[in-house]
Amino acid sequence: MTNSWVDIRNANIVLSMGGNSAEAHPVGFRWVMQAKERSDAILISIDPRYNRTTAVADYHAWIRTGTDIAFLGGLISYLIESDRYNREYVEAYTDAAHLVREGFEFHDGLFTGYDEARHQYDKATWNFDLDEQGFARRDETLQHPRCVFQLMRRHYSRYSVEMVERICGMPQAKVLQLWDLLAQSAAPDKTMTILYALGWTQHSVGAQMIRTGAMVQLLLGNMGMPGGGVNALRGHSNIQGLTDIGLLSNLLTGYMTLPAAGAQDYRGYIQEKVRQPLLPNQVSYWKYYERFFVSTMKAFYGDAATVENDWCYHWLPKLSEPLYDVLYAVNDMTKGTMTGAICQGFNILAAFPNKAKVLDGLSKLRYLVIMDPLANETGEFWKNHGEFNDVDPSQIQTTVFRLPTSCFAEDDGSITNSSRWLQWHHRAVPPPGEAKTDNAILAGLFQRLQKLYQEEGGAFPEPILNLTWEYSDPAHPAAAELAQEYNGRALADIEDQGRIIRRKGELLNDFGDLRADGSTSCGCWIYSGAWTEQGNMMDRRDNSDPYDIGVTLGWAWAWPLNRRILYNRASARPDGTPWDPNRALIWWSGERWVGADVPDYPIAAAPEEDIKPFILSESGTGHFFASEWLGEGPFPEHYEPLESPIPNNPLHPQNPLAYHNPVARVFAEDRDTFGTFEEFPYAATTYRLTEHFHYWTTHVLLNAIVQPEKFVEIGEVLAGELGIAAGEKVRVRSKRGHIDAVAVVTKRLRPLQVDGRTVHQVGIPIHWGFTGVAKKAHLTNTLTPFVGDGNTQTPEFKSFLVNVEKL
Amino acid sequence: MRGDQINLQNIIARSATNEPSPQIRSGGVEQVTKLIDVSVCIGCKACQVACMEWNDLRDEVGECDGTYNAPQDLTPSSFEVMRFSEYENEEGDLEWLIRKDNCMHCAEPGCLKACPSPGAIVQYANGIVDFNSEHCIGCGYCVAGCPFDIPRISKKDNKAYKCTLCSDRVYHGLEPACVKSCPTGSIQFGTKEQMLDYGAHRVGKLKERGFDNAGIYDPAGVGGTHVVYVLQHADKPEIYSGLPKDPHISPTVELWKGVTKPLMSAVLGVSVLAGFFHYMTKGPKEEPEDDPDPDQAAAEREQDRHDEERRP
Amino acid sequence: MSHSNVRKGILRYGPWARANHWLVAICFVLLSLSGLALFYPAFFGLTALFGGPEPTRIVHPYIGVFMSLFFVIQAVRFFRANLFRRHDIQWARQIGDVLSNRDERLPPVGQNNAGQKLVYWIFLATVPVLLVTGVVLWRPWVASEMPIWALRWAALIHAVTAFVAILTLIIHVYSAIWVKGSIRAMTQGRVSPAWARHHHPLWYEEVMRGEKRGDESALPHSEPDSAATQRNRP
Amino acid sequence: MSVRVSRRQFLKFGAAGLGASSMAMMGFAPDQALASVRHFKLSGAKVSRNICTYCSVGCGMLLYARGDGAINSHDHIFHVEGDPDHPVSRGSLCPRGAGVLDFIRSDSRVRYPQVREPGTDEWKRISWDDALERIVRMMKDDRDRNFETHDEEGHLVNRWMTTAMVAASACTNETAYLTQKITRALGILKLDNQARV
Repeated sequence: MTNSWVDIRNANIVLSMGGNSAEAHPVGFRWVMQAKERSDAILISIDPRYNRTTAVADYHAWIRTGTDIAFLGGLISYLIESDRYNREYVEAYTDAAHLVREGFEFHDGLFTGYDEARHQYDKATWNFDLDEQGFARRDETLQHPRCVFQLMRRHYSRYSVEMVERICGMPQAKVLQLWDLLAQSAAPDKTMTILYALGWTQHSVGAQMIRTGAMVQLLLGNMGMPGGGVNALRGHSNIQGLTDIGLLSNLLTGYMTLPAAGAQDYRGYIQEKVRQPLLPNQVSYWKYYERFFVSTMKAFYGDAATVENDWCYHWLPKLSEPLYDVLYAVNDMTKGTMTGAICQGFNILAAFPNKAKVLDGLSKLRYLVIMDPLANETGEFWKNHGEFNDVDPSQIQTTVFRLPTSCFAEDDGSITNSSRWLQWHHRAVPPPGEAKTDNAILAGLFQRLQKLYQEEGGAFPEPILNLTWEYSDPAHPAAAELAQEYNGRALADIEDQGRIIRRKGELLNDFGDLRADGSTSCGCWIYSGAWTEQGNMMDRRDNSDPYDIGVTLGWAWAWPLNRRILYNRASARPDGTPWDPNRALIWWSGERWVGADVPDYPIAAAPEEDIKPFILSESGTGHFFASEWLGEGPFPEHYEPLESPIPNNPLHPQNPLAYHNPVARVFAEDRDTFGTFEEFPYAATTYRLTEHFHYWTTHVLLNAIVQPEKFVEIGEVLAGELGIAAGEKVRVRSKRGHIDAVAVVTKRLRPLQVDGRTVHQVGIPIHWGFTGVAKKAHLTNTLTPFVGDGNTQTPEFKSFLVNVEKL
Repeated sequence: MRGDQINLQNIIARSATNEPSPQIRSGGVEQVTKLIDVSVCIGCKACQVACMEWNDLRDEVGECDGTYNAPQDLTPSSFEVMRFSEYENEEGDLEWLIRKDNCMHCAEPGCLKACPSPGAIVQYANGIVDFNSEHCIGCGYCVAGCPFDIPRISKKDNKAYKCTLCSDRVYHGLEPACVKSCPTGSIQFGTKEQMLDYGAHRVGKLKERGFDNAGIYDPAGVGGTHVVYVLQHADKPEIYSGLPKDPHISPTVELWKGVTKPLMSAVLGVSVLAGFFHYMTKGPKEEPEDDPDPDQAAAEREQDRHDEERRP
Repeated sequence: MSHSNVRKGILRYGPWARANHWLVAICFVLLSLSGLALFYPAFFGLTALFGGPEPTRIVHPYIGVFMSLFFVIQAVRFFRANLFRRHDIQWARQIGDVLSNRDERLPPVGQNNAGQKLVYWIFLATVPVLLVTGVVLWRPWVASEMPIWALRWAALIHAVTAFVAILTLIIHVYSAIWVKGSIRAMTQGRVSPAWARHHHPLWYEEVMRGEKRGDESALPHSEPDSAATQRNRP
Repeated sequence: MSVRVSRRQFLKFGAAGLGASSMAMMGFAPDQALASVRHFKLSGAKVSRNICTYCSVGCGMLLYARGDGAINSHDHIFHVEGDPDHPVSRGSLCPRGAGVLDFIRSDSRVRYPQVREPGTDEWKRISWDDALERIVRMMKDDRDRNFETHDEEGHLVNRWMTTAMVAASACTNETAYLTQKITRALGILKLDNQARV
């Protein structure tokens, strides 16, 4: 989230799209209801289903799954053409005025540089037109044909209301009504917040859907505003934290990236990562990349990391692919090129698409280690659970270890919520039986490995032998010790303008203290400040909100630097006065920035200095033009889901290459696992229910009671055609398999008119499996397609094709 | 602190008790009320789970009946359930009306009126109507008495159960479990006065948003309730999964537990008295003297012999 | 009183009739007690007789069913003796004389007078109603399957009917106490001829004429003339 | 009046003396009424603050445990409710959070290390030492056999591609950090988390 849960109450318009906030985050949703209550905000729900959010929405529309870019692209065009955007904001705070390099074009659904064989783009031309000093050229009038604003305008001019109706299946009148409502937040004293979740993420064009939302917010001047922002509600309790700490194939901590195989030289790697400003006197905070990197390597390898050995740069594994995500790993497993896997609290059999393929992959492993509090499906993939998991154990040669872990109630530590708050929690009781904390298990494994490498030697033992391990109980690193390690320490006295600001051994105050010379150690730079000399900032409990704007700086700690609303400089006009006096967040006092939040900005930089608010980006501006950051192109374009209920992309009916996302990742092995709409006529989407959490709560009696059995949602019209009555059993098939479930026949799903055809949508909750206390069921992911988004490789759980038959 | 309210002095009504309970100290006691704002409810069932968790109830793991209702109805182990109904309004727009169904804690409780076991059902001065399972005899009269079809008789122990409005929490100055858990603030708790004020405010807001018939559901037929609803369509409560439009204690029950009780008892008493006094005034019908006539006597003896012979 | 020359008196109720009557009577009393206990708070204490409130609730319907069975037998047994005759109407008209003990003015009646017959018919009417409504209300067996409106009506009807029945019972019992010699009839079975002649002249004469045995009407299926044939042996 | 009459009636039916006892029955002591309020189950419980383990709203939780931490006392959680001080949740919980007690105490909680041997159909209980020794041996054998120091183009890559690790979305940042350290030290690149699902 760019903003925070409580901040939602400051919005005038709440757009719930690509998510079902009431269903998935009921307590966070309280602040939507507060917005309605306090400031008479309107809630708009746009979803394939009339869902729990819609139940309390003021306006709603059915939309075909996977077509959000069309709706939002049309909105962008509508806002520009009807001149209903925040012009002052766009000029001052965005890249609208930047000129784009000659040669960049968009033609019949593809941007310049597409390589059909590799399904990749050569992004050379996707960049700004730079002047001699390497600064981007701008046309402040926004009139230049090559300026981002005009390119964007041209790009989305194709998204007419007629086109949106054809693609989304939303009647024009409804589209125009919603656009008009959304456009109201262009006024400086009106803000709109966008609440989205996996309903945008889990598409082959997921990342671009989210970008389109962000572009709308930039146009309307809602980024950085209280009650504004683009808010990823996020799924799991600490998924924000795991991502911050970089538990992804290509990441180090704090969103630093691991080197690619090509980056054979440390300097080159740093050069590439260090981002110099694209406009004069901008912050471009990534220019300090080396400070973050070196401090992290010092945290990892301590004294072994020296300037001479490039801080152990070459000890880091290097990538030959953009990502080695789970889909990639599973695909390798099925090819038999993998030996083992460690699943730490991750039920991949249930959670990943095409269960049959995941099952096949796991069956080809030599060993599988499960660390989990619960006896989940993945741990028992080898066990025959009748029709729900029909395998022959004698044919599966995988050795499976199941290690019992503690759960949240039995462990200390911090987790990061989607508002980026690091909140500390306290162990209440010991874990059951012989269960241990994850830390103890990881330590147990690592120390034994280390011992073996000391005794026997082995492949490249240096990193293992030199990994820092300064924990008072080496067998059980304490949460407090680890927190202090990622917060960072001074390894020598740190000076700033000649005076010592940190003594050797002291905890760092924030990442401003970091040095690139090895005199600081910091495990995760963005978390620097979480545990300082003042103590554990994550355990603070002051919930006071002195400015009554929903900012509680004394509660826990938020990264970066305890800022609660990112880009909050943009909540004030260029001259430093708030856009909306009733929504003042920070403002220029005359000598510094003051207000309710910690300024996300150089504290003493006067407005005249024209330092732009988005200090992480190279030009300090919000970006309509994504340059080479995303795979599909600088401007989001609508592409059909890999399994689409219509025969072509109405925007480019003639170009088969532009039917689906041209850079979506599909493994050769899976090409024939995709169905067509002739065979599987109905558009399906999967989702969570409020009564359940993924596959955990099927083990929780209380939740099993209030939502006991697997069901699928079918519209009354379709049910009528198929002769299905509510409560009857149905079988849902996709090209990859079938599930059986009870039919919930509802008015809340309606057939949509899409490009001249009637499209029925089927809703399939993901919950219920073959373990636990709820009714046993097939795993929903038996049905879903094995395809990755063009940037994040997120599976397309939200749009695929199925057929439905009555049992 | 509300805890002071619940003692014998503050039980203002007990089932099957003619004598009034001590009332004198109920004067200053707050009338507590739970308000359920249906227009804010997302049907997440947090209240349902919190209720089971707090009250140490675990219902059966049932089945999906083709709706979101689970469990489908109140049970001895489900003091409340959410009832979902898909309603198409006059404009043809779809509304998903979700109602939390539980005991309404009537000011004039039909269950209490019908209950034959003294103290099995009590009404506190704060308005809570509570079942005391210790005294419940499992006759099920409360089921017949309740205008809202709330009480359920357990097959395990043949006792009646229903929502207590968490009288144990309220006793200790806490809000009911469902109220505390409610994520969206659809369930509120306070004095009846506060809740009616808040309800009126909410109704105003709803009218601003075009719900002209929004209103508070606090049915007078049962003397008002200590659980009140805010409805978008207060003119049609029945569309909320059959919320009764004008609930009141059934006339049959009124008759049965009303006038008939004392009347019949009195008549029975009077009839006995009448007998007694008749006996005193008119005296008995004495055994008549035997007839001295010898033939007659002989005939009788003969008759007796006959009888004797015939006796097996 | 002395019956020096009457060793036994006239047999009015045979042993089976008496046993049957008292079975029904005891059940009825228990039902009244337990019923009243659950009906009106003031009577709740009666539940102590049955081992507490819940046992009372449990035992009441079983006694009810038990009683109903024997009541059927009794009803059949006493059926003929309780058919209304012309003279009964006259007797009923003079109820004032009956209550004032001016028996000499009363028209002669048969084995049962109008009052006794009325009692018979009232019980015949109320018991089945009580049985049916009682079953509807029976927990845990039946009531849980019944619609609430049925429970409500059953409860009301059961109460009112029981009231009528108990009232009748009170009159019945009082009459027995009031008319000396009656209790003996139902306890020992026999009445003095004088009693018979005084209270039930027609019946007395029938018996004297040997046309029938005194307790005949208390024997089911007894042929009208069986007594006569039996007496015609040497 | 009806009470008195009714008693006469009992006498008629020979239930003499019942009256007195029945009056006793009808009288009731205050405790009967008080009993209708359930015992307050939180009295004396040990409270710990926590953050909900399910979604990313991060609601505050109060965990109520029996036992005072004495050496002989095996504390266990018997109730969970929302933390009213928490600025986001303000005491409320969703149905998952409200039911988390049954997660903590779920019958599905694994209680001791187990192994499933190749081709078999059952779990076998083993000791922690056996489990960890065996796992580490398999890991090291695989790493030593398949560690890549250079890729096809001869680039120095130092990676271990044949064992994957997926990390827990519910574990703490501290555990996550330890996981990051260890996996990278081992050269694991196939590392992922639930960010996508």
